[in-house]
This record gives sequence, structure tokens and C-alpha cells, in this order.
Amino acid sequence: MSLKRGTFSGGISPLYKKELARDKPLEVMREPERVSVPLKQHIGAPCTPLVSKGDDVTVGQKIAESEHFVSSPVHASISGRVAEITGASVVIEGTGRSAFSSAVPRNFEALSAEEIRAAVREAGIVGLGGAAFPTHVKMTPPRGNTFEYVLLNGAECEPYLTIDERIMIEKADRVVAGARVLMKGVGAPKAVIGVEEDKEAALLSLRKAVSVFPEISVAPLAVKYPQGGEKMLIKSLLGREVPVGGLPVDVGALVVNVGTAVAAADAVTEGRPLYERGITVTGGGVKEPKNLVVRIGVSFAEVLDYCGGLAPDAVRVIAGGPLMGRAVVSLDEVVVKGTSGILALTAEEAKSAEERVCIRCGRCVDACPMFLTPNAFAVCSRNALLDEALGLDIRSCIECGCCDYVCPSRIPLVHLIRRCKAEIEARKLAE
Amino acid sequence: MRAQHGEDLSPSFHPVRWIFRENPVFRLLLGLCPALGATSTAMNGFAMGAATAFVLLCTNATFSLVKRLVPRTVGIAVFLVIAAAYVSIADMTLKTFAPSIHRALGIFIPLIVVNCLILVGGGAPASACSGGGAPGAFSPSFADAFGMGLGFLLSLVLIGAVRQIGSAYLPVFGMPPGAFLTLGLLLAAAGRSRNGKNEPSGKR
Amino acid sequence: MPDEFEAVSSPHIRGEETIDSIMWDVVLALLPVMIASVVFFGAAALLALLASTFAALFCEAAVLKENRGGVRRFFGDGSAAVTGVLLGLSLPPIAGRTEYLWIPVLGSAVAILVGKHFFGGLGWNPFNPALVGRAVLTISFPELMANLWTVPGIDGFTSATPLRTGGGYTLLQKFIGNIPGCLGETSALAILLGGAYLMRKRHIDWRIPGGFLGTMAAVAALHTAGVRGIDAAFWGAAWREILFQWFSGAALLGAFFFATCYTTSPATPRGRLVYGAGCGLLVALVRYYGRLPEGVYVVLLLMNALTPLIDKYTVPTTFGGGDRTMNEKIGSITALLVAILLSAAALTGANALVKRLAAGPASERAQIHLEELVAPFNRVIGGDGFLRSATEKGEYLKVFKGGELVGYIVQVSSEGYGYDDIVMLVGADTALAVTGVAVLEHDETRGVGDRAFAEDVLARFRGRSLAAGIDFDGVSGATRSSAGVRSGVEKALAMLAEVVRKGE
Amino acid sequence: MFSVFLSAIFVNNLLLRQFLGVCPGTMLCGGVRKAIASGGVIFCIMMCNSTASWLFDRYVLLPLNAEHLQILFSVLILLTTTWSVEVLAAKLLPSVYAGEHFRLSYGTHCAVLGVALLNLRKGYGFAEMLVHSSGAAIGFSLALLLLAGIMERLRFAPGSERLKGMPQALVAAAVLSAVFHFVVL
Repeated sequence: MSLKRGTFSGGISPLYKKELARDKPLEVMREPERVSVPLKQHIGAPCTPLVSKGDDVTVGQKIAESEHFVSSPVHASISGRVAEITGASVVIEGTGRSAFSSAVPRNFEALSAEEIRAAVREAGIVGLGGAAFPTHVKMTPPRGNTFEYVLLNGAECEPYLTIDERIMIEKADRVVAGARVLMKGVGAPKAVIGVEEDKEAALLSLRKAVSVFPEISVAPLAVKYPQGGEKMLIKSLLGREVPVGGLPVDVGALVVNVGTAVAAADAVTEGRPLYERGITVTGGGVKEPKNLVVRIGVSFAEVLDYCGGLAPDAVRVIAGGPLMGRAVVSLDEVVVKGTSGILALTAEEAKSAEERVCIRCGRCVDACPMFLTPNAFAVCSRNALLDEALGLDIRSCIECGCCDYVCPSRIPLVHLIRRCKAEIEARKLAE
Repeated sequence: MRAQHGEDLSPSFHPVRWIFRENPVFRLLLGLCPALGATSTAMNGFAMGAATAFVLLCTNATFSLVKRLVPRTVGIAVFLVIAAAYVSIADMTLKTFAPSIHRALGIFIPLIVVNCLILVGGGAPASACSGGGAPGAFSPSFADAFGMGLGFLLSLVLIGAVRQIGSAYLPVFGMPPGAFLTLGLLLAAAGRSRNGKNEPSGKR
Repeated sequence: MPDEFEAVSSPHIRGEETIDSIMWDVVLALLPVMIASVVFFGAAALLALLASTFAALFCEAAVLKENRGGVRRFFGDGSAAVTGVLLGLSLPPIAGRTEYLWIPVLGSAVAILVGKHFFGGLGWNPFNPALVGRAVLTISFPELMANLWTVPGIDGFTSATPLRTGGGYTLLQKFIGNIPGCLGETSALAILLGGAYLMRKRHIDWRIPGGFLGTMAAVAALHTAGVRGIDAAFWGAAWREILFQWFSGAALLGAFFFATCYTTSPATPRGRLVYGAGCGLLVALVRYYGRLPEGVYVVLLLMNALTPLIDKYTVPTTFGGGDRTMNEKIGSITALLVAILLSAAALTGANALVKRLAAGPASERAQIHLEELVAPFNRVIGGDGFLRSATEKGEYLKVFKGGELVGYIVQVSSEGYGYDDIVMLVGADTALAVTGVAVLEHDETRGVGDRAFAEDVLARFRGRSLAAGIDFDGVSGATRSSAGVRSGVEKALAMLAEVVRKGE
Repeated sequence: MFSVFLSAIFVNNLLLRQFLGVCPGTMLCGGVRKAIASGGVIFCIMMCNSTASWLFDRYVLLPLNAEHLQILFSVLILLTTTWSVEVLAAKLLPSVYAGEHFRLSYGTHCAVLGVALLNLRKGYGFAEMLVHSSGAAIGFSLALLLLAGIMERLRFAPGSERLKGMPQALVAAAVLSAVFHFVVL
């Protein structure tokens, strides 16, 4: 790979606000006394519980599973007793400290691709960047396709979030190990780790870590959003465009978040399932922003509490980043595998302004990294012109929020696009 | 043109209706070409309106006399031939006795034949309108034709007067853009047109 | 800390720009242009700008409730102010004289009420409101709007349109300012400053001014090549021509401020390039081959009308929807080639046309009708027989009475204010004194220019001859039309003089 | 010849400068695609009708010294040509004919007849007649297309119901009319 900075067309350069948590080293949060582990934390079929109320479980024990291929098992994140099984989650009450005792380290070089994929599935690995798509599914190519590259996504383009950056700085060796495991697992000869170029410390430590592996390279990327979008990352690193309606594998690439790579390495070499993950707790509404390693199923309230609590002027709490994350209504929500951060924004940060009419300035069209026409989608959505929207490729929209961010009229474009997509789906079902 | 003449168009004598509620220009959007092209002054508007009303009345009267003798298949053709005859008469008369007006109205005199107003108000057979919609089974009485002609005449005089007075201050009113502008503003002032389709028909 | 939080759709952070901030930024960018106009044209310019801006704001407030009640609300989102300022800048300097202040006021009122709110207000106007206002003024008062190009500093002095005559101004003068023209057109420097500010703030896309000025430059270079051929000094001459075209008239103001109006320009990147190139091409063609002194404003309105279609057919190719880079290359090369071919074709056509019109005889139809037309006109001369004759300059009729030559009737055409020539008949006796003038066809402004053709006015020509001098006072307000008639008479008499001299 | 063509498109545009064919069916023709389709149909019909009228006038009416029958026969020829074009289209291009695009609104009849009469009144020769008719047809279709684009966008415009539809279309036409007034190349 050349050292030329990779980039794509479109996108935006929002205020990054990463300085809030950028210098906070990874910190393991104290073990919660009670977790509520949801049965469906991934894209695909939900799991059915393997334990029942009153059972004792140890940390890392598989507590739910599904027959379906596109699914991912769930593990206990603390040792203790199953207090309750609701329809959607298993509640475990802890019995003191519970460290995971890792199995005998395995040499992944000796494993076959199938064995590695099986280990990844068994450990419940899903994409930790936010989408939570089961990784073993991604690693299984459709017939006739082969992987050429494993691309590790260290772009972390969402403002505020810094967890991937910390992982790359502090666990560069594990990131590289993850890359090697994944290369072996999909039979790809090369790997590239893409990192936005302003993350200098991460670039430095990764370069050191890959120096002995000529098949792996580290590529700096332009600092802009959504650099970490799967399709944008492939364009930036390989110059290839995933065809409309296609998958990364169509251009020979497997894209995996750096955090996921570390989890995959842990799963394959140590047999450690995904029962904890790193998250960034930040935002103007958090007293002490931190990068934390937390157990799956811990409530937002407890995590925020650990970070000094919410500032009084916090008005919005978000699971994930500010551009694609989901606003939560209650702090009883729990951290799941796809939670990359907890953000508490103040009224000033989460500016809400009155919506105005579209002045057709075209900023949304310029910003769209998928080269779509969000202004037209808004008209389609409001007037139920579903066929027109389909004709304009509304299904290619990745809902990155660039259009919405730049709109000077404050039109809720992402919301309108989602509604239009939902209406299209509903119509398809009805037919 | 989707004029929906139906039950509320009773054959009773209601010329006033055609002037206000169902004004051919402002409510039914009929005969807009002459309403734009022949109204640079109130006098032109009057002449155009009068000529149209004349043709409308005469054609209506004549056609209703011979209607029963005409087979349905050639109804429209016969109707237009009658209309064309009266238009020719109007044309010759104006040319001889009012050449300046004849010149000002120009091509709009012969085009009275295909004026929607004549086709609708004269009671042309439904097949007259090869697509835009049909006047349906509406068979106007002589009184209706009279009212319609009067309504049309008054509308044209109004437009002509507005343009004539307007052009004294803002000459654009006397020119083609001013014709569109005047009619657009007057239509907006008149409110929603009666034949519904006051908006693009092709909502996809 | 609230128990429940807002559940709203992502994204949760927003950019800084709002309609208000953009609109007021545009006003800020127009500030240098306004200052330049006041510096070069004096207080009248300030008056005109204030009148147009405040008239626009008042009309906006009359329509929109949210603009009423308070100074801040009165100034609103800035869109009305932009319209008002732009309209003011596109007016001639006389609009600032107190007796003409109704011009900016009327223009702004038309712009805001008809151009903007009739179509649904901000974001819905199909045409740039300021241009609509200007169009109504131009059509209604052509002499006021286009004929009087006041030289800065010399109040009331009128000169011919610089674009037609070149004006005798150097490029540097044109760049800095202090040349005749509309208020906002005088200083290229000020416009470029404002444009650079807007580009820097990313309020406008380079594609529109780039396509606009680039295409103009291409046509100007082609034109230069056509006029003088390609030799060693070609590039120097071409560049002079290009800069002349850029700095003249409303090209820069149009490219940076009018064409970039959001609502009326395409929203897609490719569309903006097409739109800009279309503007540039048409402006150049109008300037070289049209009869209009300045076509920028009209061309912009036409392109405004094309915008929905451009938008519809330049929807960007979705990411991954084809080999985009290759497509883009092919697309831009094709666009360029088409532009070049079109302009070349238009040049050739127009060239041939101009040559034919200049050299060829009057059209066939005119000949057929000549005798017919002459019949009533002839009453003055009282001839009973005609002989059609011709020189290389055109046709004329010899008028005979009782077999004796008593005079001539010539059909000539001359340029008036309108877009078509004034076609007229000039009668003369054998001593070459005018016996009568009749205007057959003209395209002068009704009610204004055509006053020059009133019978009593034309009767004033009677008895005049070239020898005695055609001392003819034009009708005020119809000076161009009067001058057209006069030059026609002169042309006719000159032609007859030659006929007589040759003893034909 | 070239100037006849250009002026027929712009300065003497049928719809915008001569007011021929102004009716809701043309002003609000319902979308750009439909405007393109009807533009093509109108072009065919105008050319056929103008040619037929011209030939009839030149070789029947003029020799017979029967110019006073011009109006009557123009109308009959109009009926005949529109009818035959429809029949031909139904035979040759059934798929096109079946589409709603083919149906013409009233207003277009006025424009088609108008062009034929203009050709006769201006005393054009055969070639000039063809050039003028094609220019007029192109100009008519162009105006139709521009208005369709504008009105398609204004479909969802806010504001008073009074203004929507014809009033807006007419004011847009006013601006276009002003623009075409100036387009003299």
C-alpha cells in the first residue's frame, strides 16, 4: 500500500470533540452487581436462553444460542445466579468478583479457516463498531467469491468517540494479531489497517506492531466523516467501489472494526468469548469522560455513575456516536455488544433549531458520500412518492447523517429517509 | 379540460350564473387564448368577446335546428362547419367595417372555431374533445349560450380594461408577458376555478 | 437530571450554517460591490440601494407574519435583503435620482410579491426574484433601464452602451471600476472579492461561476480565432478579449451572485456545471451575435427555467453504480466537446447568416408587395406608373406621371431600438427632396418608441434633402427610434443621390 | 430562413408570445415525461396539418379564387389530419397510442390550426412554411417542457390554494414570455 492518504468523495468535517476523552487511558470499570444481558444484540435471528431462573452461571458461560446461521450466541458477563429471564434478556445477579479463566492458548496458525470461523461464532463476536453484524457470517464468502484483503477499520470518524483510538494505542499487538487471525480465517493474503491521520499515536504504535509482518500495512486516512463507513473505507484504502446493493466481498474485502479484531484474536487464541467491550463515555454532559472496558448488560445509569454522573444540563443521552447513535429515553438501557459509546450532550451541543423550508442549496447532495439526492428523498417521503424514491436509489442510503448535519434549514432528512424506507418495506410486505 | 357539467347545470335561464359562479374564463378556464391574445385594450376585448358571443349564439341556434337531422358520427364535423361559417362571417364583417380591430385581433378571429367555449357552450357532441375531457351530455339551451357569451364578453372586457389601465403606468401590461401576468393575477383573485383541475393533473 | 431524555432521530449534532447565516453572509459579500457603486456613482447609488432593499423588506414583512413586530424580525432571514440588494445593484445609476426612486421600489415589490411569494415563498420561486423584478422594469421602461448608461461622476451624461462600442475603457479601468454600467457592474475587483468570500465560506460551488466564465472564455477565444486567425499574437489577443468579456457588463455579477442563487440553480454537482456552462455559452452567443446590448440577465432567467430539467437529468450516479471515475471523465469530456461543437456551429451559422443579410437583396416577399404598399403612399407623389429598378444597395421604384419621371420611392430598413429593423418607404422628388416617409414594419416599444412614427412627426421630413440638411428633432423618450427613422431617410437619399449621379 | 426558424421558436413562440394553445391541459400538462411525449406528437400533427393546409390553399383555394373559404377548410383539414394521425398511430404504434401521452388537450388544436393559418397569412413559400411550422412546433414543445419542469417542481409548494395551478403557471409563463421576447440571436 502506498502511504498516500486515502479518501473518498463527499462527507463532512464536523467538530470532532475527541479531546474530551482522547487522553484517557483504557480503564476497566468495576464489576457490576447486576447485569441484564439481552438475547438479541446482533443483526439476525434472536437467541433462545440455555439457562433458567435460579441457575448459577460463571463469566463467559454461553447462556443463549440460536440454530440460525445469521445469529450469534450470548454469554454471561459476570458470575452469579440467573435472577430472572424476561422475554428479551437474562438478568444475572453477581456473587463477588469473577475473572474469566482463559483456556490454554491456542496457536491459530495451526487452525483451519473453518475452525477459526467456528471459534469466532462460538465466542459471539459481532461487529463492535455499532452495526453488530455477526462476524463469522461476514467471514463466510458467498460461493465464487474470495477475499483479497482484510481491512481493519480504525477510522473512528464519529465525533466524540475515542475507544478505538485507545485500543490501537494500547493494544496495537492484539489488533495486529486480530488481523492475522482474520486473514487466516478468510484466506486473504493481505491486510490493511486504516487510521485517520490525526491519530498520530495510534499510527505510531500500529506501525511498530506491524513492522515484522510485511503482509500487513497501516494506511493513514483523511480526517472526515464517514471515513469509517464500510464502503467509504474500501474506497479510501483500495480505490474500489462496492457495487449498488453489493457486499464488500464483491470487491474482495473483509472490513472489520479494530475492536472486533481484538475480540476475534482473544476468541481464537484464548477462547475468550465477548462478554465485555470497550466504550467511550463522554460528552459535555458527563462529568469525567473516560474510556472504559465494561461488561455487557450493565446499565447506562451505572456506567455514567462511575464517570461522576451526569451534569445538570445534559439533555440527551445517546448510545453510540452523535451522528449515527440512537437517543435513549431512559438510563435503564444496558450496554450491548454494539454500544460503542455513551454520550451525554448538553443543550448547547445538541442544538435543535426550528425547521425551515428547503432552499435547494444542494449542500446535502454535496455531502452525501453515497452520491444520492437527500433533498429529493425529503420531498418523496413527505408526499409518499415511493416509486420515485426507489428510482433515486433510496435503498443505498447508509443513514450516515451527513445531509442532516449540513442542512441549513434543519430538515430532519435522516428521519424522513428512514420513514420512506420503512414505507417501502411495508408496501413490499403487503404485496 | 375536465369540465364537469352535470346536475347543477339546469336548463333554466340563469345567465347571471355564467357571469360569476361559472364564469367561462375565470372559473371554467375556457377560451384562455383569446383572453390573453385579444385583450390588449378594453375595446379589443369587447370586440373579441362580441365576436365570440355572436358565433356562439348563432352556432348554437343553427345546430339545435339541424341537430336531429345529423347522424351522430359526423355531428362534430357538421357543428364545426357551421361554426366556421359564422366565424367567416364575423371575420369578413370586421375586416370590412372595423379594419383596425380586425388587425389587432389577428389570428384569434378564425381561431374562434376551435375555442373551447364554442365547443362546450355550443353543445358540440362529446366526441368533439379528442382527449382533454368531454363536455359530456351537456346540451346547453339558448339562454345558457347567451349567458356564457355574455360572461365571456365581460371577462374579456375586464381583462382588457385592466391591461389598458395598467399599461398606462407599467407598459408591461400591454405586452405579451403582461397578458399572462394579468390573467394569472386575476385568476388568483377569482379564487379556485370550478373545474377542479387547478393543479397539475399528473400526480405520479 | 431529567428522568427521561429526548428520543429524537440521529444525527444529534448539527452544522453551524442556517438560512439566516448564509443569507447575511451573501449580503456581506455584496458589501464591497455596494461600496464600489457608491464610490463611483455617488450618493445616488446609495439611495437606489437603500430604496430597493427596504422596499423588498417591507414587501416581505407585508406577506410574512413572522417578519412583523420588531427590528430584528423585520430584517428576517435575510433572503429579502439579498433580493433587494441584488435588484438595486442591477439597476442603472439614474435609479438613484429622486425623481426615479420609484424604479427600485417598484422592482423590489414585483420581485418579492410576484417573483417570490406568488410561487410559495422562499425555496419555491422558479425564477430569481430580483431578475423577475428587473425583467418587468426592462420591458416596461427599456429606455430608462438600458439606454442611459451614465458615466460615473458626470451626472446626466449619457453614452452608448460600452459593450457595443467598447467604450474606450482600458482593462485596468474595467477591473478597478469607474466605468459606466449598472450600479453593481462597475468594479470587477469588488465582485471578485465578494465572490472569493462566498467560495471560501463554501456558500457557492465553484462549478457555477467556473462553468459560466470558463465557457465564456472558450467562446471568446474561438471568436478571436475566427476573427483574426491563429498567429503568434493569438493568445495575447485572446486573453485580452476574454478579460474584456469577463469584466464587461454583468458577467461577473451574474456568475458569482445571480447564477449561484440556490433555489433557482441545480442542486446536483453535475447539474451546476451544466447550468454554469449553459449560462456562459448563451451569454457569449448573445453578446457576439445577438441584438441585445447585454444578455446576462435574460440568459439567467432562461437558465432558471431550465433548472428543474437539468436537476432531473443530472441525478448523480449512486456510489458503486458504475465505473464512476471513468464516467466522470467521459461525461466532462463530452460536455466540453458538445459545448465547443455547439458554439462552433452557432458561430458558423450566424456568420453565414450575417453575410447573407448584409449582401443579399431584400427578401422575395417584400418585392412582391412593394407596389401594393406603395399605392396609398404614392398619393403624395401622384405617380401613375412605376418602374422597378435596382442598384447594388437595394431596390427602388421610379415614379412616373404621364410618362415623365417625377420621383422615387425607396424601401430601406434601419436599426431602431427594437430587435427588428424599422422598415420604411421614403419618397423623394427628382430634386431629391423628401416627399413622404412611411413606416411599414417596426419593433419599437409600443406607446414609447412608436411615437416617432406618428404621421405628424413623419410629415416633418417633407421637403428636406441631404443638401438642405435633415435637421430633425427626435421625439423625446423615443430618441433611438427617431434616430432610426432619420438614418433611414438619409440612407434612402444617399442611395438616390448615387442613382442620380450615375444618371440612371 | 434561419431567422424565420429562430423567431418561430423564441420571439414568436406560439404558446408564450402568441397565446395559442393556452389552456389548463397544456399549461399543467402533468410532468416532464408527458411534456416530452406530447411535444413529439404535437410536432407530427403540426407538420402534417400545416403541409396539408398549405397545399390545399395553394392548389385548390387560390386557383378557385375562394380565399373566403379558408377558415372553413382549415378547420376541416385540421379535423382530418388529427383524425388520420390518430388512426395511423393506433395502427403503426399501438403501444405509444395506448399510453395516455398521446391524447391531446383542446389547447393544442388551437395551436395547430393557428400555425396553419399563420403560414397562409404570412404568405410563406413551401420551404418557408416547413421551416416556420417546424420552428413553431419546436418552440411550442420547448415552452411546454419548460413549464412542465417548473410546474412539476411547484406541485408541492406551500401557500394559498388560490395561487396554485393555473395562476402560478400563468405567471411563470409571463416570465418566460418576457425572456423569449429578448432571445434574439
